[in-house]
Amino acid sequence: MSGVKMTPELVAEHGLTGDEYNTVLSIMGREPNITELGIFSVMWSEHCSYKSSRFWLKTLPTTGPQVIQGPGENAGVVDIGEGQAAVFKIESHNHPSYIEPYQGAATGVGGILRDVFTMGARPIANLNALRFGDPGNAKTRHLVDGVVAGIGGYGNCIGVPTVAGEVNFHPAYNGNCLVNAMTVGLADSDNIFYSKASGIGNPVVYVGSKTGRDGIHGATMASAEFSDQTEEKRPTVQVGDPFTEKLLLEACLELMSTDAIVSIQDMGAAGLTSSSVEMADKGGVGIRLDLDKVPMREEGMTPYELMLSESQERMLMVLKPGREDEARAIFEKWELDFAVIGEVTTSGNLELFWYGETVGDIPVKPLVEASPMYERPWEPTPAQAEIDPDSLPDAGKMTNCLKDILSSPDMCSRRWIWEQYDHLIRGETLQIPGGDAAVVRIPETSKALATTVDCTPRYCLADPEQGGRQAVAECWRNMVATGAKPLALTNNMNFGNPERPKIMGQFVGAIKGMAAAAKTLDFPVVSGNVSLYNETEGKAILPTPVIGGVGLLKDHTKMATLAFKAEDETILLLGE
Amino acid sequence: MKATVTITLKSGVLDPQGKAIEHALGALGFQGVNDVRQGKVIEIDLDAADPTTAEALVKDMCGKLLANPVIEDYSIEISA
Amino acid sequence: MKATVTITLKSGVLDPQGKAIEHALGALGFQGVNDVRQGKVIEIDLDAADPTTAEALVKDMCGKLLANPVIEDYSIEISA
Amino acid sequence: MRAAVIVFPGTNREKDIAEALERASGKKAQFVWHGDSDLPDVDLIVVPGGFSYGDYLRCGAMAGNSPVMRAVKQKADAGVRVLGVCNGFQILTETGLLPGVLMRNAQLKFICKKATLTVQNSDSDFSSAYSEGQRVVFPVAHNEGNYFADDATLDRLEGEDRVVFRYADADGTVNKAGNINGSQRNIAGILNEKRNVLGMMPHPENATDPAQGGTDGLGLFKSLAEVLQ
Ligand SMILES: Nc1ncnc2c1ncn2[C@@H]1O[C@H](COP(=O)(O)OP(=O)(O)O)[C@@H](O)[C@H]1O
Repeated sequence: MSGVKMTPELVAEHGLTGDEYNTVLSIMGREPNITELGIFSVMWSEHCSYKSSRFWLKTLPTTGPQVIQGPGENAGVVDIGEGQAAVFKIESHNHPSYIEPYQGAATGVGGILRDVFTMGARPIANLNALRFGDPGNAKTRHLVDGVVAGIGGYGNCIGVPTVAGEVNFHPAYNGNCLVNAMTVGLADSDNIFYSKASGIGNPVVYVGSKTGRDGIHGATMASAEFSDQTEEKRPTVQVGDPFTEKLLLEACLELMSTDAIVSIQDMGAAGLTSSSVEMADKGGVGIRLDLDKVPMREEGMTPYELMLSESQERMLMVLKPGREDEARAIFEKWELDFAVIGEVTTSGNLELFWYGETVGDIPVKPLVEASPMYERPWEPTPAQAEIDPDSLPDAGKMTNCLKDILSSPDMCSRRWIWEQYDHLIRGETLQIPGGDAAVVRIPETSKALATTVDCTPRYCLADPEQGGRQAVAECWRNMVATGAKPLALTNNMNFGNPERPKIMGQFVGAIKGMAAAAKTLDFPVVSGNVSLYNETEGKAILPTPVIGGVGLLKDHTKMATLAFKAEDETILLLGE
Repeated sequence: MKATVTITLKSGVLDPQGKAIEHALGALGFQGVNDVRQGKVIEIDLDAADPTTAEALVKDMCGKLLANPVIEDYSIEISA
Repeated sequence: MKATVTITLKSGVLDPQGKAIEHALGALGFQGVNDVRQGKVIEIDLDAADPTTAEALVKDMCGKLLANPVIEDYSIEISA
Repeated sequence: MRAAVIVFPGTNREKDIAEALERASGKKAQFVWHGDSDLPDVDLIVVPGGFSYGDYLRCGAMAGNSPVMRAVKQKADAGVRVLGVCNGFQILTETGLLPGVLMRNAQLKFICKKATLTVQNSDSDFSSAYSEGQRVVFPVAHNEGNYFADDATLDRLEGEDRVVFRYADADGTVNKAGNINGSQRNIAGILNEKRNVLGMMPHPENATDPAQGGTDGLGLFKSLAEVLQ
């Protein structure tokens, strides 16, 4: 391995530019080896470093008296009173879902669930926001079928109700569907878990499934534009195992009810690399990993593969000293792998060993801090000409228009989809899909949470700023319509190639609109995800900034519902 | 003509079902089981002039519908 | 030793998955497909003194876990 | 009523059923982890819904052949009441406590919705609070709920009055339109010969609280609480 020669081609294959590679050289003071190159590549990918979006994300309002944890952790946390907190985030799994719809969508759900229960929360609701191409295409039908089955397959099995979502169709998504999954969890506000590693000499522990050669380079794939060769290249897509994740969920929550954990981080995209680097960076410490101790699924795996694997259903933890046996007993009861694979050090470096031999040594702080941030050039989206109503073709009779609207793929009933999701499990679902926002009761209290995901991409295309605003406002209204007070939002920014000023302009516009609306409504952003390069052969998707919201009903018996209740009641129209 | 298509997960791809079966066999007291993988078998009764035509046809079906090359391998057997 | 267990639905038991595949093949323009049935294949890598012992062992596994006799038939193949 | 709820790896509706039992009887049920050696001395054993062992291989196959289910079988033979819901029903058929098998839904999709059923038979410890022919609404949430058995078995089930619930249309008529998953003769729930074991696909436990949009399921748990007080 150490013998692999660094060449410009190899560097380019790892998605690093010449400038970026020069920074690597200056950080390392030498040529990196292949494992180290892989780590830089993953950490500096768009997916992990947010290099195109970070500058703009900083402009979002993220604070408020209700916010316990804003962006920067696995999920956002808001106070919901009586010592309880709601923990939530949204995440995209767009590219994998296009290649293998069932598994791509399933592992998307698995990933966001882990983000939430890593924080100490029990997941109580799942949501999903989906965008597909022309419904007339056979490919679209195949994707819809697979994605819906995958979301249901994972959520139903793990036992978290899928209570809300949205679906749109547009030819702009023909070559690039969007699968955004959101999870809401419930935690005690004094028992939230963070990723900051601390305590020199504390054991670093690996739990969950074994590591295989899954999705090596998935994180870089999520940051690269699709071409017609992508389907040829057939990158490995991970297979989800919701059964193991259910065990992992229960085992983690069981261990979290003791005080043995110092910090914990899920291994999502970029697995062991991003989890160990983030934990070390947040704690300002070093981490030593003995990679030969990682539970492996296959023979002959290399340090490079172990650091880059995206195998699912895994977690990394730092435990308090001497608590290993107690933790091991819990994970073994749940029939999961448990291995002490390293320790927290003073070195400030990520030190990797393979049977005692050093196979990687990277200073953590520069690896994180020197990660590229680009203020990419952008062009504002030109204002659309106003449409003259007389220029429109005669739509004919009102009733025909109504029929057209009701039967259009974007407006018709979504029952076919949500009946494939178990939306009732846990017995707390007070408003099922089909209404404004879903409402889920908090056990043993009079409280309930309202939650919804919203975006109207065609508005965002016409005017990204208004579209961003509108998405926030719609999300807010949907919750208010149930009687909830909106607390905070999470967002999933799905856009095309940010290296094109036009696309970057859409992104900037949407952020501006979102920020303005969130500020005005006192509706801060506590978590989110950015998915760029959603293009096929130079054709971008519609700008799609999906907003997920969570609101609180203090007394669920006062909840409002959609349906007209009785004859002769007055109908009021509110608003402008 | 009868075609039997056997579809298995590519080696290296996680097979949660196989693992679970392996585990359950162990729990039932079966020893010496080193590995279990689960796949699908699809039997197709079809009209075709000869085995070669049948095989080509079924191969096309695999590429278009029956298997996903990203995670699955397949093999085809034709019998009369 | 490697055992391949093929589990199929008993004839007479309705196979909606097979029917759905048949239908989808038709929709893709494949002609002459008379019938499709879907089953499972389970590959077991196991230690056994000889093929006969292996077969007996796997038969026992089928009886105890792998197949449900109410609706399924199975066949076993042993290879080295 | 002393009730035990068995929890397998992958079980996920144990909370729902325990709450329903408490709502009907005022008593808390006890959770029993599948690996625990002894079953507690109880009047009712519940095998709840979920995805035991991920539903891998066949739903309920691995749990059905597990040591704890052998113990449950012994208890059932000794007359203890056993209720299996959804995955629990699948497990009971795999264990051999109930005849038949639950196959993949005819439409090949997971289905979660409120289903209308008719109570075929109120002459059991599980259904005495209902009246015969009563129309009830219970949610269903399953992928493999399509009940299958050979004709002789079906005839016997009917002849011995062992079908407790059938799927029906919204008006409570047992017909093809109301058969949500393709089950033979619209069967949604059946008893064993000794009538102390009930397996059913729908989830009465998710219809036991007005906030869940209905309380039709309460009757089942009240029936049990009544005989087992
Ligand atoms: N659009 C956004 N708005 C606000 N916060 C964001 C956004 N995108 C990402 N974040 C935050 O950046 C951090 C890293 O996100 P991500 O890489 O998706 O996490 P992970 O890898 O753990 O899934 C998270 O704290 C997330 O909430």
